[in-house]
Amino acid sequence: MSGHIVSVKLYLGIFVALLCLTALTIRVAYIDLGAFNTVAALAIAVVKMLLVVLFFMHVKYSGRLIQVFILAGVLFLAILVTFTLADELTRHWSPTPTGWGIIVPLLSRLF
Amino acid sequence: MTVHSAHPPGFAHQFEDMEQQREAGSLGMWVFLLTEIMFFGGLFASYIIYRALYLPAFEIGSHLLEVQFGALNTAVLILSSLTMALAIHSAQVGKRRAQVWFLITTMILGAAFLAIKFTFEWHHDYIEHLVPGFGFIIRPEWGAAGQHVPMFFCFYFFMTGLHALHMIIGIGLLTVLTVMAHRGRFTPEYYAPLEVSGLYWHFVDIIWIFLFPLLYLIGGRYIGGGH
Amino acid sequence: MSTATIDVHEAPAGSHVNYLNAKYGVKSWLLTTDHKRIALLYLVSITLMFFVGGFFAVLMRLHLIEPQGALVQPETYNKLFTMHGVIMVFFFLVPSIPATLGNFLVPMMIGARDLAFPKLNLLSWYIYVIGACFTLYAVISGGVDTGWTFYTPYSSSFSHTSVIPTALGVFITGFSSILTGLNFVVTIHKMRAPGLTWFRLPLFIWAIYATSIIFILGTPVIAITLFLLGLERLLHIGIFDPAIGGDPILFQHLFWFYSHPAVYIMILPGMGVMSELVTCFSRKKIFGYSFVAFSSLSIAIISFLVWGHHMFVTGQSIYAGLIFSVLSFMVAIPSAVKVFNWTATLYKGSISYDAPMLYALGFIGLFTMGGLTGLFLASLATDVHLNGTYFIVAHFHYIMVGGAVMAYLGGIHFWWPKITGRLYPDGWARFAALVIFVGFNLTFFPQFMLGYLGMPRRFAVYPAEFQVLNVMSSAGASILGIGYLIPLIYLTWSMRYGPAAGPNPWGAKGLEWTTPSPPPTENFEEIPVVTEDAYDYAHSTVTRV
Amino acid sequence: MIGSLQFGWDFLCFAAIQAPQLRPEAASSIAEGVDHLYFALTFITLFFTFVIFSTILFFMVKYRRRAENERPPDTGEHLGLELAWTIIPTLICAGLFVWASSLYFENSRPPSASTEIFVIGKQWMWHIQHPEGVREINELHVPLGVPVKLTMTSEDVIHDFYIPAFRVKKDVLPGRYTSLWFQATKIGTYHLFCAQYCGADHAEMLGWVYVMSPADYEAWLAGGSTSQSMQQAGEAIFNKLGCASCHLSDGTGRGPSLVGIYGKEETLKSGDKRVVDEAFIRQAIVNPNSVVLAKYPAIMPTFQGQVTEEQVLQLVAYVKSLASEERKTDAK
Repeated sequence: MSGHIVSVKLYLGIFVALLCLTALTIRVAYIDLGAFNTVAALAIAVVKMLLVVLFFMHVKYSGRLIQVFILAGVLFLAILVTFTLADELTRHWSPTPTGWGIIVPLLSRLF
Repeated sequence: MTVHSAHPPGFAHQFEDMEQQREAGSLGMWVFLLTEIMFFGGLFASYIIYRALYLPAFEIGSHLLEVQFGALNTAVLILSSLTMALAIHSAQVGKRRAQVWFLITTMILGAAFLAIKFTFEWHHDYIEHLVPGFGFIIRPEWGAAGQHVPMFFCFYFFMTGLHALHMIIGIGLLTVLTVMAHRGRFTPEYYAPLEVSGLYWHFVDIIWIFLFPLLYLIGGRYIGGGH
Repeated sequence: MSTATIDVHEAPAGSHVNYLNAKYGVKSWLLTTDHKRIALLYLVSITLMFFVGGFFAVLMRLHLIEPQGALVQPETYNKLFTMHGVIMVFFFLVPSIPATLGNFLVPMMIGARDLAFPKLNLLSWYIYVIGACFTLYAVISGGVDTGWTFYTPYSSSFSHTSVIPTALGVFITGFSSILTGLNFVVTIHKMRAPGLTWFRLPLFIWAIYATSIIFILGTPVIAITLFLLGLERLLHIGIFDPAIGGDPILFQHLFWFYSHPAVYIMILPGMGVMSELVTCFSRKKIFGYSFVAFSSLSIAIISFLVWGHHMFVTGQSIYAGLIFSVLSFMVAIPSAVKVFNWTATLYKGSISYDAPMLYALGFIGLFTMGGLTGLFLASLATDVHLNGTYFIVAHFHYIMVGGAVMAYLGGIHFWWPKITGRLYPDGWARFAALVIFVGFNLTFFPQFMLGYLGMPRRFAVYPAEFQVLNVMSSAGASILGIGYLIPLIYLTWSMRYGPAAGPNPWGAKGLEWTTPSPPPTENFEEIPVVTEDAYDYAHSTVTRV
Repeated sequence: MIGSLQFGWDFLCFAAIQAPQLRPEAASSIAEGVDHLYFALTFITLFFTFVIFSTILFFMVKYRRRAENERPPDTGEHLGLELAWTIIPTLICAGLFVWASSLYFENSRPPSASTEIFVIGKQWMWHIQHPEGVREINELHVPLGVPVKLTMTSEDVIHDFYIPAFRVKKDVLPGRYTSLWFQATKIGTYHLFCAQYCGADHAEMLGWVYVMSPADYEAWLAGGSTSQSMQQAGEAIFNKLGCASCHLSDGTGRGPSLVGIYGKEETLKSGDKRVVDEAFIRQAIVNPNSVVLAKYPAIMPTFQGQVTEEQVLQLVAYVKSLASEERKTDAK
């Protein structure tokens, strides 16, 4: 993986792309997209992260093992966020149905 | 005792060959970066939760930060990532002087990032009484959401502070590397320490890539604000 | 019972150059990068912490003999159970098997000369010692009384005891287990001997690999949580402070996100040791190798999804409670699969009752009880009644003391000839196993009853009707305390006077048994090439030698 | 064999000493259901422990090592067995989960017509307030057979209101309301514990729950209520703090009319709908910005720090009383 030598031209190209994306994310922030502002900002950040990871950190040329490890890290962070958020946001849901007929309406409410 | 065949310098006895040692080194650093992801992850998760609970207060707090310094810092860090990558590249092709210069530039850019962060942003916030625990004043014009604005600034200082701490560790690492590079320690066959520190530096840059939009650009900066 | 025939064709232990006598002097031990010596450094420091924590436990049980408390003031009792919890969990159980047996055996079992990063391994031990010093300083400087869970807002703004030194100690020691986990993952991935594919690895390596995954993904989260707790205590402002809208439940979420996988850090290596012991002493290949191996991994992964069952009664949302309850039931399945597979391994075997095997059988019995009582706490309705009572104390002691400590002792006895080159007195070892089993049951079985009757945990004084059960539990605790002292005595005795052990006193399979005992510093003359499957007793000619 | 002897001896000596006390008193409507689930789980635990123990004993005796050079044959893998002991425990767990969760769901929803009692946990004591104005410390008098709903909050750290005989328990959190309900089915006196560690005298934070027949309860209530009811106290604070200036009863004020608002489902500015319960009212008083109604501007100042927890409870009781007045007028 590290044996692979990346050309300087590619590095400069990635560098310029990252600067443009930074400018883009600021520019987008000045347009009122309501809730989509956050989605846009995060999407641009993810793209920038992928550029740095794949090219500057040579993950594009390294084996699948490291790629699996990175995905595992992100997945377990997602677990922490989603489960904690699931609790915080649904605390005020009152348990409406009772008795055996509980699981079906419950699942419909969840999905 | 097995006789060591003529291995290049820096070969550790417990490995079979250089290739195994290099792969182990980079896998080890990636596993360490995994722990860093979870370390920052705890903070990011709490941030996301409180942002979901107190969005108006977070928007007020975010608007109090100057975007231009945040943007400048992002550009500085991306440039330092480039110079770090070029330093590794010059080690791969064996240009010693280029290595040293690129490493020094990366360190200067890191120091510039910290200078902008501490003097223009943190000091400015201190004067404006925005540092929770050190004379934070809730301003009446924030309205009802003012009660939770200190929460935003808790996150602002915890996250940027932890990131700055990692920057300082990174700069320390780079000084050691510059000395080693100056002595010509890194050859096209053996440059693992340089490469591993490069991974760490790029990771610190990625953390800032996520910090910048999350802290500075909440709900958009247009005149009307995010309400 | 066949007597172990030891024909000493090998020179007596210690005469040929091995890792113990290769170098002498304190510097050779304190600056060693040999994974075997670091394992012994850990063994000494962990045993010390075990007896410090155990001493607090004995004081607690003596105090609880009388309803109004027989020994100390309530404040002191609160410090006792806190320090017992902190020291036992973070300084004994989490590092116990991975740092001692894991450090010693992982390179030898996979046919490597040392771990991937030996200097990092030594650094991990120093980080552990520095963390331990901070926590022992906290003990001396008046103790801490927040419970090992450090729940805010009590720990952040209401407790006036030395919370910060303890939190700092645990924070630092967390990095020791992170670096150990990192070392193991890289070593197991990159440094296996030629021919040693993943499915020929001993199951102890699978278990240590699964534990390392939890080390890497879980420990940083408690590091950041305790870091935030320290900040909140110092600056009186923080994200858990209800005054500025902070949510103490969020602290519990972040704390249990690590601490539940941490209980699997404690039990998974024990399961790995069990697979080694059961196969060796019934001289049979493990039943369902791939099932046992994958159940280790699935336990490691599902353990990250279940932490909410610690918070069913904290006003957690009912729907989140449902999700956590389903997943908590699911995490019990791989453990059940393992127990069934061990039992099936004994079928048609040739079982010998050496001391390690007694610890193994005790483990299976007690771990089954511990695991099944976990179902009471995974089901929402009964958890409402049992949460925060002695039922929970009994449940996790059955898993940690009945499971992890029994497996730890079984492992220490099984590999003791390899580590020290000496045999311990087998009679005494079997007697100690029996005493520990009896003492343990008498201590913790009555606590299930106490829990169901509703006696809350962490109570310095309790209503009189619970006294009989508490006295039984305290009686059991004294037997257990003596039971743990016996191995300390005869094992240290055996280091000096025990008969020399051959390279393979149990006739076990595995690369570590192909080296002389104690092994040379670089483990193998030539890196072995592995051709046969793990535990292939049926076709091998290995005998007790 | 050691294990089973040990268990036997353990059980015998325990049963001998404590024969009557094997099971805590069941004094609430849900206690029977929880106990049935508990006994089912106990049976499963003992059954599986016994199965595994006896199998191991049998194998240990039958296949003990008779000669040193024995080479037992390899018994290989058996997929059917593996699937069996994976699927069967999964089914058992699924069954237990559905049983436990539906029981938990039923127990978590208080019947609508339950009497309200307010509880404030403070470091090492329980303040209990009945709407009629009676205040108690570490004691709770409840009528027999009437569902009782407790609305609880804490003034400092996390406590936990636990009555073993009723099989109910709920954490009491600072800065939030948590609620718990039960319906007593047996007259008597029962323990009240704090089940979440809360400091030095956590073990002293005990109390007693007195279940009385409805007649005795009324008599006790009448005798005890010297001070004004919570409702009147709430009204006094409502006027003193100037809430009436915005929240006019005819709805023409800058704030919403509070008459009949309790129990209604309101849509917030953020779009989601929430039922106005005690927690909603408390949040509106302490952190108004998080529960701004759709049609009203976010101008209500926060009263955090100006009102104690007790006064907030009184305001909640007053706002709820507005609702019942309106329903009374409809009923006429």
